[in-house]
Amino acid sequence: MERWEKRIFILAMVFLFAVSTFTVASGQDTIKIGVIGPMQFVQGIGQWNGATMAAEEINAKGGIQVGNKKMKIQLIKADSNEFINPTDATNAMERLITRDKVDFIVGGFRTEAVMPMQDIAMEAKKIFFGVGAAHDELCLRVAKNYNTYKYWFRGSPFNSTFLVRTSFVHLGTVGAILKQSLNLPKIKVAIVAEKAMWADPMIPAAEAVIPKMGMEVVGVWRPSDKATDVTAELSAIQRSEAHIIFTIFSASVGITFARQAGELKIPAMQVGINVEAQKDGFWEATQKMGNYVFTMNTYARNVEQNELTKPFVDTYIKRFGETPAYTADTYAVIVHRLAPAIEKVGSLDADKLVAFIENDVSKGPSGTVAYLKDAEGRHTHDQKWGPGYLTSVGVQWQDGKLVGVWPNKWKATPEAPEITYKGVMPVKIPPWMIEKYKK
Amino acid sequence: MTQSFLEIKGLTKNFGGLRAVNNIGFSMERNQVLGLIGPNGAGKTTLLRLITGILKPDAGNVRFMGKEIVGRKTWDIVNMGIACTFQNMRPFRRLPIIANVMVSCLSPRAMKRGEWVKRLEAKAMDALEFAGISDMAREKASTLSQGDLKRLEVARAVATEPELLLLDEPFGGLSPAETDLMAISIRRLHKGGRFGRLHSEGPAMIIVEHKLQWLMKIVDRIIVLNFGTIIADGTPDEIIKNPRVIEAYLGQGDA
Amino acid sequence: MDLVLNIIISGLISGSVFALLAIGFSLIFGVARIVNIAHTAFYMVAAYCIYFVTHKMGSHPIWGMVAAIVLVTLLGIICYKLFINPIREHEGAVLIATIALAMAFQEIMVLKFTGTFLSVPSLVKGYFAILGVKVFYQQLLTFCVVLLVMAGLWILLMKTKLGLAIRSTAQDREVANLMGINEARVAMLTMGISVGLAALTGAVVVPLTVLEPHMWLHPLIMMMAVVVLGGLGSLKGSFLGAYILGFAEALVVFLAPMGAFLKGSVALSIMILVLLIRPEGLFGVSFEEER
Amino acid sequence: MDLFLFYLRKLFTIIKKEVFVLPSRIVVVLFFILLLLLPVFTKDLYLLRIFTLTSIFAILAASWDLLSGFTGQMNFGHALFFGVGAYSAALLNKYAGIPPWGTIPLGALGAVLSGLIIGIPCLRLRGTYLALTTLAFPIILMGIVFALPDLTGGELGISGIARLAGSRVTDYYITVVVMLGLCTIMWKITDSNTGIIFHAIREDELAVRASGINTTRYKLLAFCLSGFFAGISGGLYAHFMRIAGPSTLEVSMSFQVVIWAIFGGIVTIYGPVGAVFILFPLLEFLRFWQELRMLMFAVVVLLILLYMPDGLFRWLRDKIEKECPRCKIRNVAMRHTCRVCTAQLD
Repeated sequence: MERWEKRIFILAMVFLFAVSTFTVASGQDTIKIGVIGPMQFVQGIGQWNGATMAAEEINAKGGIQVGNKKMKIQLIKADSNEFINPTDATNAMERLITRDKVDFIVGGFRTEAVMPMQDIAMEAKKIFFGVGAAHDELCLRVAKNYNTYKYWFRGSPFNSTFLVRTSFVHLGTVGAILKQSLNLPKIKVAIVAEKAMWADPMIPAAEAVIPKMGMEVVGVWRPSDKATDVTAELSAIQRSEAHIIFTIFSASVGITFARQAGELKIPAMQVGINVEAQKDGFWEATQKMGNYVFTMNTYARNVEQNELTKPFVDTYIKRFGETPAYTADTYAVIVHRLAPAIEKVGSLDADKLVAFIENDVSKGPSGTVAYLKDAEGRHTHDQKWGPGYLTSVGVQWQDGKLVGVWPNKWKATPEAPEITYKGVMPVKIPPWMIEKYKK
Repeated sequence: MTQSFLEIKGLTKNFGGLRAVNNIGFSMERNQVLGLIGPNGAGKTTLLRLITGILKPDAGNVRFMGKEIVGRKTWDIVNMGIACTFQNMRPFRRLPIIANVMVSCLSPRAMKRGEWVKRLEAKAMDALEFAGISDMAREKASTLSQGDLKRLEVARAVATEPELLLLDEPFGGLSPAETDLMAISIRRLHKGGRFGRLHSEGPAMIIVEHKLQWLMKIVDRIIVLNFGTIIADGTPDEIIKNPRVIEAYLGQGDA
Repeated sequence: MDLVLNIIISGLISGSVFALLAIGFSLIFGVARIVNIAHTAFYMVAAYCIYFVTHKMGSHPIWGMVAAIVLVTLLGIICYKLFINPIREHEGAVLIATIALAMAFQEIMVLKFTGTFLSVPSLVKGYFAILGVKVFYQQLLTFCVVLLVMAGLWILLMKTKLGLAIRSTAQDREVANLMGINEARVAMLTMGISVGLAALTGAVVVPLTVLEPHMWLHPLIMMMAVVVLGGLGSLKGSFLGAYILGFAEALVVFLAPMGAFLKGSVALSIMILVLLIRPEGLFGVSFEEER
Repeated sequence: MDLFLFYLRKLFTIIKKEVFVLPSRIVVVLFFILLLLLPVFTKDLYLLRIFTLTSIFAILAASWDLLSGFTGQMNFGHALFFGVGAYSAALLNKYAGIPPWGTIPLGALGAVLSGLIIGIPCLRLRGTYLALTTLAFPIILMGIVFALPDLTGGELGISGIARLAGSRVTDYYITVVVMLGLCTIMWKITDSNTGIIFHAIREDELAVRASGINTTRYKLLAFCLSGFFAGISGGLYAHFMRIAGPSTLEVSMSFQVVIWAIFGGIVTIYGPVGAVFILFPLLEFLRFWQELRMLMFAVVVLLILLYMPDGLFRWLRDKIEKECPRCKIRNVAMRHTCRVCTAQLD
């Protein structure tokens, strides 16, 4: 009995070894795109879904015209496991490049893992579109050392500086609405930011900007990004009598916070960034307590940044049953940036493509993408933000639906044209808040 | 003023509410072999542990060769020349026997004294030889019998070349024949001299033991403890006749 | 004033959660000397079990709780029989077996439910206010369950035959064996009780928080800190240690809001400070002599 | 020329008499040769990368064994040494501009310092208390890392530090040679007199004290030595990955080390090294089955433990070699008599 088991065990090991060593990819008639990300998490699933949709769409048309030959797209999935083990992520990247011999790479999420992944891709001179990590440093590297890092492009979202700017606009918008409809003399803001690097610079910025917007900061709380109980923070916030809770969340604490705040009926609006609230699952995850949470988002159902948005969002929802998250912008990267660039350049040569893409202006479902240069005129391969380019949208949970509410008659500067995306709705104020302040 | 070799004054130790050692004081000379007897729980083992610094006394002091040793670390005390064995044997079970002894040979005191011995193993072998278990040097300590473990304990203590040796029940669990052998070894050790590359200082000894008939043959002075205090102190012959000792050992009814 | 009240309530509640976990962990350590790293993994499995019953099968949360406790306890006993009992004698092996078990559970949950954040409905919805401090009914429930469990465990340990067997095994395994106690069976039953407690914790705590496959790591660390602080194998110590760390966390959050993320580090530092003074924890057995 | 021939002949004799008599020794020699010659056969960057990382972690696992296996000071926070080594190497490189050959030893000294800092409070703790307390240290350090984002980069870590060497092959040779060297040193340490004391401390600390040994000093020495080697592996890791991030301090990192070491068999040094060389590439080979990869890993560990609770390599060694009951010298399992004392082997 024991011997039998042992034999099976050994056989299995040999089999595993054999399979893994002989599964090396074959011939080059396709364009291979590696999709790397945490494939068992929402972010990675979004990246893979977006890329799948892009590949299906392009292959249905017969592929990409490279010179005089049509080449189909072949996607290769790599689970980077980066939330748990960044070492693993770099190995996955190396495997993509040396074993699977991909031509392009999209994906990456956790900045600590993306940086070494970037190094590997750059060393191999492979174009790497980052879809997921927002940190500025990733693009600053391009400016500092162009020759090495020029193969990196930001795919989505735009960098964290712009994320902050947008969320301040949201804060101002909601503040004005509250002030007007509840007749409040001065809006008080509680800042709640998860303890994470990307949120760190946002706090002094918020503390400086909020008084200038005519509001008052009543306190700053920094729960852990994976906190499972924030009732203590919530009690303290309620004591501070804040009208708006300016949230900066990317991790699970966003759900906990929204759920507990909703259940305790804290009389304040949550505005800001709450990545978890961007997902369709948020409603279920908060047990319907996440009502009235306002967050920045890339896409929203029925909101159209331009004519490309609706077809993309609708097809995506039909195909995968959920609203595309920002990591699903792998679609835009492949279909609207990479494929046209390859067709126009007529080759897969990375250097030629880089030279083309960095000067290209392309329209995608989330807006028009142009790549920036820094103050010294160096390429950063970062995306341009602003009216007419990428702006993102503001969304609010209203009774189980994620509704687009911003930009609604938004002027970036006093002279700028007023912007309203098609399909936005008015912001709603939580009833328990109205009850408390409207007397 | 001649300072005594070991001088104990007012030594006291409490375990919770129990007073295990109560204000004990005595002194002994360099050439003595002292027997420490008393009923179970009289505080004999505790006393030894207080001297070696394994336990810290609540009060009192111990002077060894003119130096205060209370408050020093065990290894310090051992390196000053006090070695001890354990009542419930504590060998390094998964190490070969020779390595058990080598640990002692590696102590600073042993290293200093054996500078001319090039190989530690040789010295360790001699210690084992002295204890009579050299033929099993490469066995694991866990394979030894009770008696051999006792010998190992003695070998380990001897290897530090002590001036004062504290033996806690060296005859415990031994057969009469083994006990005879052990008693002879102890006597021989006390005489001092060379055992191969091992040097015996002819240490003074304090021996805790219940097997009085053998103990009487070795020691030249006996201290009797009961309830943590000294109830008698004298030569073996005096002790045997002392009524308080008989009372403590046999109970009042028989006295 | 209500700041103090706030701190007291938060401290009591997070302390209760730690206490529930720590008692189970302490129990199995005391009886079988098993450092069960997978303890909080069982807590996670229980939480997913409730999710499955309520969301996939659409039953009432109470059925989810019952199913979770029963199934997870069974799972615990099976895992013990299959993977831990055969290698009981090898301490190190047991240790990594439990780590591997925890990893395996985590991966199975990732496969079944992906890494998405999920949640389960609370048993009693809503909140009430004491002196202006809002408290969830579910938190109150947690607190009550802790008291009940403590009382139940006390009765079990002090008044029943099994309790006597458990206590004597905890004192000395070999002697208990000689006295005719089936040590292996006692260990298995204790494992069942311990895992059952983990499942119960999952059942009462998780409705307030978020489910994800890595949710076992943070409570694991806090639980270990509690157990070490209180003294290994001492239920009383675990109970007290849990509340000390619970209050420490609450104090950090309320008095240093910018440093709320440091609450874990502060709690662990407290544990180390206590150990510096009392190396055996608050209620542990003293090592002064020897062990 | 004659002298040369003499030494050659001597070397040959040693190989014949000392190496070829025992399969385990042959395996070790083959392992050395294969590792050193690997880049000659393949220039596959992926493979080289994996073996470079494997070597780095092999040092880490062996250093855990040195502390926890030999001295019995169960350390559940070994990631602390690794992280401190990585972070100090990265900081020194980034802010002081010291090249890798300087930062790695200095980082290791930083780890030694951290070994002292945690070693001193831990002296009074033992067994499970020690294990669970040490688990806390890297977490506390992680709190500090997060609290000082300007210096440590918060959860991003310190990036953009110098490469270990110019090319992947050089990286590979540096790490492999360092790994082989350090592991040999560790093995030598455990084989020395100090090693005997380490062993004895694990068995019974009080008895060691009663033998006149300053156990405090030796325990601290063990912490420092282990910290030093782990710190070197941390520094190598930082310079190879070109980033030192909080993931080096995570609990899973500490657990990983424990898994490697116990899987291979503790108190051996070669066991943990071998285990890393099996488990780390195993995780990579399992990549073809991406979804089940970590699960498979856990199951493999569980199953192997079930059959070989003392560790894989001890089990293997006992299968291919026997100890002579008389002279305690190891023999090939096929022999019927001892190769030295010709006693009957059963």
